Formats: sequence, C-alpha cells, structure tokens
Amino acid sequence: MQNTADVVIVGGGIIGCASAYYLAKKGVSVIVLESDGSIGNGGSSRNGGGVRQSGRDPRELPMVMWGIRHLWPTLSEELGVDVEYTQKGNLRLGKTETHLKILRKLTDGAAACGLDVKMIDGDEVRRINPYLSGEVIGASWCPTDGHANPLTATLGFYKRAREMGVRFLTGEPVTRLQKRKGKIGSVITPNNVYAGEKVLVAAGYESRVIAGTVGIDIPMQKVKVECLVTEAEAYLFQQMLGTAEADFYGHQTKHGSFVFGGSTGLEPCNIDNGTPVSSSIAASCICRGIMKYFPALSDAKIIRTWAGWIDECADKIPVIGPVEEVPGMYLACGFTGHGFGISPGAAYSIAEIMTGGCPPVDLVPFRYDRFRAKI
Amino acid sequence: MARIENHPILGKFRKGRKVRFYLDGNAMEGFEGEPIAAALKAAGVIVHRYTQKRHEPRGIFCAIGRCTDCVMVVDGVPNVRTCMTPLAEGMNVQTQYGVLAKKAEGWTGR
Amino acid sequence: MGSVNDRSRDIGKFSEQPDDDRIICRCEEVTKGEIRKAVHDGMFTMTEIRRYLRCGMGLCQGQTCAGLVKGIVAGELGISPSELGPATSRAPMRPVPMKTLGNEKGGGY
Amino acid sequence: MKRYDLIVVGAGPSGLSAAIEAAKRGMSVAVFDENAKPGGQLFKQIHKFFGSKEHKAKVRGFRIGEELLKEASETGVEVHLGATVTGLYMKKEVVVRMRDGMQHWKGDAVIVATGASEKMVPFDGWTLPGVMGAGAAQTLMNLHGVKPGNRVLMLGSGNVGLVVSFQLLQAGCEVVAVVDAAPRVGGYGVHAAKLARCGVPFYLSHTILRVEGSDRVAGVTIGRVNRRFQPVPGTEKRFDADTVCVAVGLSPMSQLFKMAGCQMRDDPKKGGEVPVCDQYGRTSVPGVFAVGDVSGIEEASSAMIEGRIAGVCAANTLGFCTEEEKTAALAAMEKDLDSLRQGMFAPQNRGKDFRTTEEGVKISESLLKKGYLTDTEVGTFPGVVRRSGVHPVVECTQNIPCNPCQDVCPKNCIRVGEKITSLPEVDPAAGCVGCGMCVASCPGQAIFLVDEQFEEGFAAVTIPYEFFPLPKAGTKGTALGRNGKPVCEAEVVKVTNTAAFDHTNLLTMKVPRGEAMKARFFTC
Repeated sequence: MQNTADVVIVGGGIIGCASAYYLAKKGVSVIVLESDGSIGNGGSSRNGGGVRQSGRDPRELPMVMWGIRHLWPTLSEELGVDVEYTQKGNLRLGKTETHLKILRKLTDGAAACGLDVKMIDGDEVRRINPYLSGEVIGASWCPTDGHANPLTATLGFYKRAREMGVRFLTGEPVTRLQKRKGKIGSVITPNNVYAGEKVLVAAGYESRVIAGTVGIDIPMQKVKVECLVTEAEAYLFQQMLGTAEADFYGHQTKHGSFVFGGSTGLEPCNIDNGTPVSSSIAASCICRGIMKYFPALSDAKIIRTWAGWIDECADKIPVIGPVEEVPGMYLACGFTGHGFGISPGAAYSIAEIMTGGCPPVDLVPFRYDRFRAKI
Repeated sequence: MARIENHPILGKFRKGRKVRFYLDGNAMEGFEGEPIAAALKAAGVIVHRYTQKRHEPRGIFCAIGRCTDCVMVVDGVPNVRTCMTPLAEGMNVQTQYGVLAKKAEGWTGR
Repeated sequence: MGSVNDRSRDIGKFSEQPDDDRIICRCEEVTKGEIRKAVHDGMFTMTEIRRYLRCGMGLCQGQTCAGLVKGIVAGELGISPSELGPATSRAPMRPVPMKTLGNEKGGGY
Repeated sequence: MKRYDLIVVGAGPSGLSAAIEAAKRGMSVAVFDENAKPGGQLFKQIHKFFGSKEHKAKVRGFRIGEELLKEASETGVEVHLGATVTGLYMKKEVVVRMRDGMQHWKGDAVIVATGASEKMVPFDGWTLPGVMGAGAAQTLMNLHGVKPGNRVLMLGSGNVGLVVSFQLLQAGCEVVAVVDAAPRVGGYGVHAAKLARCGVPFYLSHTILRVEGSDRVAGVTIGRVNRRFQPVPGTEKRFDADTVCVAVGLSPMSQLFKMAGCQMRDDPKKGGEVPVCDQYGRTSVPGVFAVGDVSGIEEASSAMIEGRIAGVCAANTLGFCTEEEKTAALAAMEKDLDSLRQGMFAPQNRGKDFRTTEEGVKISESLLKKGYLTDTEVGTFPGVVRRSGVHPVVECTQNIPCNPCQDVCPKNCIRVGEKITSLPEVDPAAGCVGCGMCVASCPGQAIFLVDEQFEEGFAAVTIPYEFFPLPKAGTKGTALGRNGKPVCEAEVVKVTNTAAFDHTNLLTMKVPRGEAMKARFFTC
C-alpha cells in the first residue's frame, strides 16, 4: 500500500473532497483520510444547501462572492454530477422592526463590500414569493444568491477527484499528526502511517483535536443543528430563504421536496448517542417556524429529519490557510455552519496556496492565530 | 364482483353505511370507514397514480401504508395513502400525476 | 464499518446488463443500472448510494428497496450484503404533515 | 413529561403479550399502534395455528388476537390505536402522532414490536398495478372483504405464499399457479397439499420472466431456472392472470432501533437487519427490548412467547418481580418456545435439505416439487393405516411442531408423543368413533376419515371443507385426488359442522371402494 503522497488531507467532507479535486487538477498527488465509513457524512450532507452571500460576515464575503462568480455556475459540468445549483436569489425575512434592524445592518455591511443586496418591503417580498404570509413586513433581497444539493455536490467532488487518481480511504480515523525535523511529518491512524510533504486538516470539529496533537489550538465548539425535508410537492418557488431570527432556512429542491433547517435555541447544549441524532422537539419547532411564514406548507408532509454537528469558531468565520508554526500544515475548519456555499472558493484557495500559487482572495482574515481576548 | 359477499370463515363483512365519493369527478360508491383503496378496488379501479419520472401507473402494493405506491390526491392534498385513509361521504379523490392532480405541462405518455 | 475501505481498489469495469433499466427504488424510480453505475463512481456505502441517487429517500424511506439496493451494491463490490452495514433510519417513521408535527400537545408539552 | 413503566410499540401478537406480562406484575403499560385495529397481522390470519395447546394450536389467528385483546384489557394495559410512533429518541422518549398532534412520552423500559414488512423481488413489470405483496392481498380480502383479483399467480412457496393462496381460494379467486425459484416447496407440505388437491399447479425452479400489461397486469410469463437461478431458454409458460402476489419473505422493520442507537446486525437467517439481542430480547441500549418479527422473522406463536419473556424480564429489571418469580415464569415460557423451534422448519434449520424424517421415513419428493404425496408414497407414513371400519388417515409427513390431533381424539387413536414434532401415528387397534374432531382440528387439513366398508362396493371419505358454496348431502360430483385431478364420481352423503369445528365443515363423500385412499377433495 502506497501511503505517501504530495498532500495528505484529513477529512473527507466537502472541504476535503473539493480541496483534493482542485489539488489533483494541478497534478498534485493526494490521499484523503476519512474517519467515518462514508464520504461526506458530517455537516457536508446535513446542511440546508444555501449558496448565499447575503447575511455573511464581511470577512467571508470576497471568498464566497468569488466562488459564486467563478466556480458554482459550471460545477455540475465540471464534476459530471448534477449539483442542482440554482441562482434565483435569497430572501432573508423579517416580521418585526427588530428583525428589520438586524437585516439592515447585515445588508449595509454586505453592500459596502460590493454585494448586490437591498432591503425590500412586504409587498415586494410577496411579489417575488407570493406564498409568504402577510406577517412578513420586509426582507433583504440578494438576487445572486441561490442553493444547491449538498449531497450530490460533496459526492460529486469526491467522484471527480477519485477519477483523477486521488486516493480516498474511509474508516481511517486520524489519531495524531507527527512532526519531523520541525516540519509536518506523518499522519497516524490506528492502522497505518501516512506521509505527505504537506498536510491539510479539514476535519470539522475534530480538527481541533487533531491539530492539538502538534500543539495548535483553534477555539471552536461543537453545536448540533437540525434539518427536515418534506415529500416532493408541486413547484412553488426557487429562492433560498432565511429569516432574521433564524427560525428556519432552506429551499425547495429540484425534485420538489422542501429542505429546511431551523433553530430551537438549545443547539449548543444538545447531546447525541454516538451519531448526531435528532432531538425530539426540534422538528416540531422548525415546523411551527415555517408555517408562520408559509401557511401554504402546513399540509406538506415531513418525511425525514436529521441532525449534524457544526464546528462553530469563536468568531464565527473559518480558519483557512497555512500554520507557520508547523511548516507544511494547513487548516480549513471552523466553518461555523455556513461552509457549504463557500466550500468551492475555500478549497480552490487552499489548493492555490498549497501549491505556491496565489489565492484569488486574501486569506489573512482566516488566519489560525487571529484570536485575541476582548479586553 | 370484487366484494366478497359471504366468506366461509369470516361470514359477512361488517361495513359502515354506503357513501358517495368522487373519483376524478365521477360519482362512486363505497362504505364509510373502509380504506379509500378498498372502495376503489371493489369498483374495479386499479390505477391510483402515474409516477413523476417515467409516468408509469401504480396501484395497491403493500396495502398497509408502508410502500406509499397507492397515494392519490384526496380533497386537494397530494400523496395521501389511500390504503390507510378511511373513506368519507363526499370525498374528492383524484388520480395523481407526479405530485399533481392533473398532468403537468409537457407530460408525455399516459 | 470498522475497517479501512480503500476507494481506489479495483472493482472491475462497469459493463451493461440486460436488466439495467429495471426499477429498483419504486418511489424515486431509480434503476438497477443507475445503482451499479454509482458503485463504479465510487459510491461504496448504502449512505453514499442513497445520497447520490436518492434511492430510499422517497416517500417510503427505503422500506421496500433497501434490501434490494444492498444486494446490488454488494454484488458490484464483490462482497456480502451484510458487510455493507445498515443505511441510517431517521424520524419520522411515517410521513407527518407539518401542521401535525408542529402541534405538540399532551405528555408534557 | 408523562412516564410509563413500560411503553410497547406495536399491538401485534408479541407486543400485546409483552404488555400483558408486564401489566400483570403491576407495571403501568402503554401500547401504541398506528393501525385503527389492534392485533397486528393476527386479524388477517384466518387459518388455524400450528403448535400445541400451550401455543393456542388449532385456534384461528384472528381469534387469538381477540383473546389477547381481552387479556390486555383485563390486566389494565392502555392500548392506543391510530397512534404512530414517529421516533424513539434519547433517554427512551417516544414521540407519538395521535390524530392531529404529537405526544411525548417516556418509558422506563421500551419494548419495540413493530413487526416486519414484505420483501420484494424485482422482475419486468413488477411496478404494474395488480402486482402486490401477498400480505396486501390478505389485507384486502380478509380485513376489507375485497377480492385482490380474479386470477392470481403466487410467487413464493413459503408458508405465507401457501397460506395466502389458500385464502385466495376461500375468497373466491382462482390461483393459476404457485411459482418459486427454489427447487423445493419452502413452506409446510400440508399447506401445499391443501392447494394441490384443489387443483393449484406448482412450478418449482421457475421464476417470473415478465408481467405484461400497459395499465394493469394482463398476463404473466414464467420460465424454468437452472441451479444458478438463470432462466432456461425455451421453457416459457404464459398465464392469463390479472394479479401477481409476491411472497418471498419478510424483513424486520427495525428502523426505531437504528434511530435509538442500538447495535445492529444483518442476519439473513432472521430476515435482514435486526438489533443484537440476548435471549430475553434486550438490545445494546439498556431498557430497550426487541420482540417478535422485528427481532427476527418467525411464526406468530413464537412471537407471542418472546413477547411474554421480554415482559417478564422488563418487570424484573424494574423491580416489579423478584429474580425467583422471573426464573419460574421464564422456565415454562422457554420450554414452550423451545418446542416451537424444533423440527425441519426450525429457524436453525433454515436452508437445510432434509431427505428423511426424524423417524427415518423418506420425505416425498413429489410433495416438495409438486405439492402432493403420490398414491404410492402415502402408505409409508405412520399416520396412514388401513383397517376395517371408520378410522383417521393422517397425511402429515414432515416433522413440524404440532399436536392437536393427539389432544382432540377422545379415543386416543392418534399419537404424536412427547416430542411435538414427531409424525402422528395412528393406532390400528384403537376404536375410532368417527367424531371428526381430528379432521376439523388439524391446522394442516391433513387428516381424513376413511371407511372402506361404508356400503357395498363403496367407501366413505370425510374431508375438511372450508369453501362456499357448501355442497349439500345428495350432491353428485367428482372426487379429486391429491394432485387435484379427477379420480372418480362421488356423492356427498353428509356435511357436518359444529361450533367446535370452527367453520371447518366435514364433508363426507361416497366413492367406489378402490378409490378410498385416493379421493381427497370434492368438486361439483
């Protein structure tokens, strides 16, 4: 078994798979190690599928905007898998003045970064999406936002990278990293030792433990969030939706189901039984949230619910880039639950910087050592 | 006749009162409380829906609410499991095309 | 799934079979050929197959086809179906309308 | 949140049995079932069950269901119907859909008895309306009183396929064939024999090649398969059928266990994915139990005992009965369970190819391939004797756990012995009075009364008869052989029925003396 490659990637989620793909495109040999039995079985397949710019931290905006302009539109063709990318805009809804205040702040920040996003009133909202209830008094509207299918996008990156010769190993949990002569050396699992010139740690929350084995700590926590999906329904709308209060977010998929996530407010305290399992109260809560905005969906049947852990960074944006203290080691983690839409841009940037190229956007805001005490 | 009038072991089946319902607008008769699917079967109706992708016919397959092949549009709500849903007076039952009660634009085949 | 699964291992070339057009997942209308092809695209687990093709993700949630899909995937990989491990099961066990699911009452709520 | 000592999911035979044992010991018990009626599949089982007295043998399934319900209500079990358990969450929390809302309950113990669903096998045309599970056919005809079709082809010769085929005949449908890819009949020979003598043909080593039709089943073509189950060209045979029933086995509906995080195992002998359990039904999650088909496919009789065992075990764990009480209760139950798990069809013997019985009698190849014993083979079995005067002829030729024939005979003519799976023997010396209790009680309908000195030149043969219309004394018709082919002319001389026979009529027909050991069915 050949356990050596130019790059060893720890984590077979969408970040790991997409990074492997963009690296392979540059002719780099790659091994991807995934602890789970299945590819992309973490947050990559458990999110709401948003490919949006609005509502994001301004530090993330250049990267996600670049990805939406340059990567998402052609991704299905490039991967040979329908990732169901739909760019029909994002409505972030508000029902109260407080909501509108939150939305205005986000909108002003994003517009300052050059994003085409504006506040619209309730009537305008219902002109875009006539199924929304009269309770909605306003929204932010970003026409270049959209959504895609996280399942096929993640597996699409995997499939294409695999075809290009990337070696994927599942059921291979990384227990620690090992330095050699001051640089990154090997990646150790219970079964094997892998060696690479460079190592990318893209293992979601587990990245904290793994990076910790070479003395690097990223301040993040594990938060369990939940989603649900309805049976296929007649087509109602194509926009991505969200709310100021995060009652719910989601969209109608290509096959007709509505996929929505939402918050109970108990996320940081949730527990699991070994796999992230839905709580008994979240789905009901999400349904109530949705129906207030979408009375027309009250007869739609929920066929499945799921939960997933997100790697929530202390300042709620990811860590992306090299770790100078451990030459050869790179991090891409802490995506804080909004990693899906940004993943192609992030992975492309990673591939550039790992091969000595120039990433399309500045990675300084994502440095691993940016965290400071507040006073 | 698809109804069993007298069964050698079970005798006569106890049924609710006779009610009228509608299939795609046509008046039909069945017994109140029996599954919609049973009333349709008794009336010789076998096709419940046509599928979304291939537009192929489907009917009763498991009869106990597991497979969901027998779903139809009932009183305007799509994907109702007719094998589990009791028949009521005046119900409006419609053949389901994909997820709709009518063929979508560009629907080919049946 | 305790053991390492090398996704680059040789499982042979995909070759067409006469019954490839036969529906296996009745809800999502996924054919045997699509499932076999997906294995050659690297989908080696029930979870990946489901997510890639949607088989078992329709109204019945795989009640009818899970065993059939497992047999096909295992056959393509040249392993026994029991080695594939179970596909996940998620609530609700039966479809529930949003207005019902959102209406919690009794039993402490 | 409301908490019960025990929550049972599923009001079928095993779930109700578990609930009853727990409630008897003072536990507060709630049972949730998604159906409008309790009893699980028992209410579709209109045939008489096998086993012994302890297993409620010779009682029809739906009556066992009624008895269980009565017992449940007497012991104070709360049975909630139309109550769909949508999930088994952490800390043994059960969320139930009841009408238009959701209820949350917790149980100190949770017994999951969700049963099984039908397995399927795909073939060309299997999605056409008119192709359905055998259980679906059973539901339509036995619960709703609607015929699934007029001309039915049954795929699968296991007990479900055989039993449902017979029920189709009882509902007034025609069964055009029983088809199975296996080389031998999978279910009890006695079930096959009931069909064969009604003229249903068996096609073993055959499979469905295609079902034709544009909007509904219009015909079925089958073909022979070789040892590797590949179709043999040139062996096609077409049936003019409007319905195809599929009875290729059951698979446990074990989703709740997966959700609850129980350790699972894929076990072909148990029918599919099942939770890993000990002999009391305890899964890897403390306080969560599995009983009945969901823990491995078996008969309803064993499911009921499994349920009782888990109920007692849960009561013991939670302090509702002592270790001694538990041990005493389980000893009897385990003995009953063990006796059901004996013989050629026992779970541990699945897939084994028996050539002789435990007694050393050669098993009929004809029975296994065509569904009937040949006239020459029948005399080799200990239940078949010839003597003067009326006497039973027991055509029970495989080791199955069943002995009502021994219990019901007032004259001790029939002996099975201690071992419940032994072949019944007829004592040639015992004085049969011709009461017919054995004929009516045999769940396999394999016992006949024969009187070769009935009249000058004529014998009388008494057969079990469960069809409508019921012929009357004096009706002239044709006697059919074990293979369903005409044997001779026959005249009905008597039709009897008593409450004890429970709808199994005893039809006595007069046939020429030489045909007494061949005539086994009557048609007119």
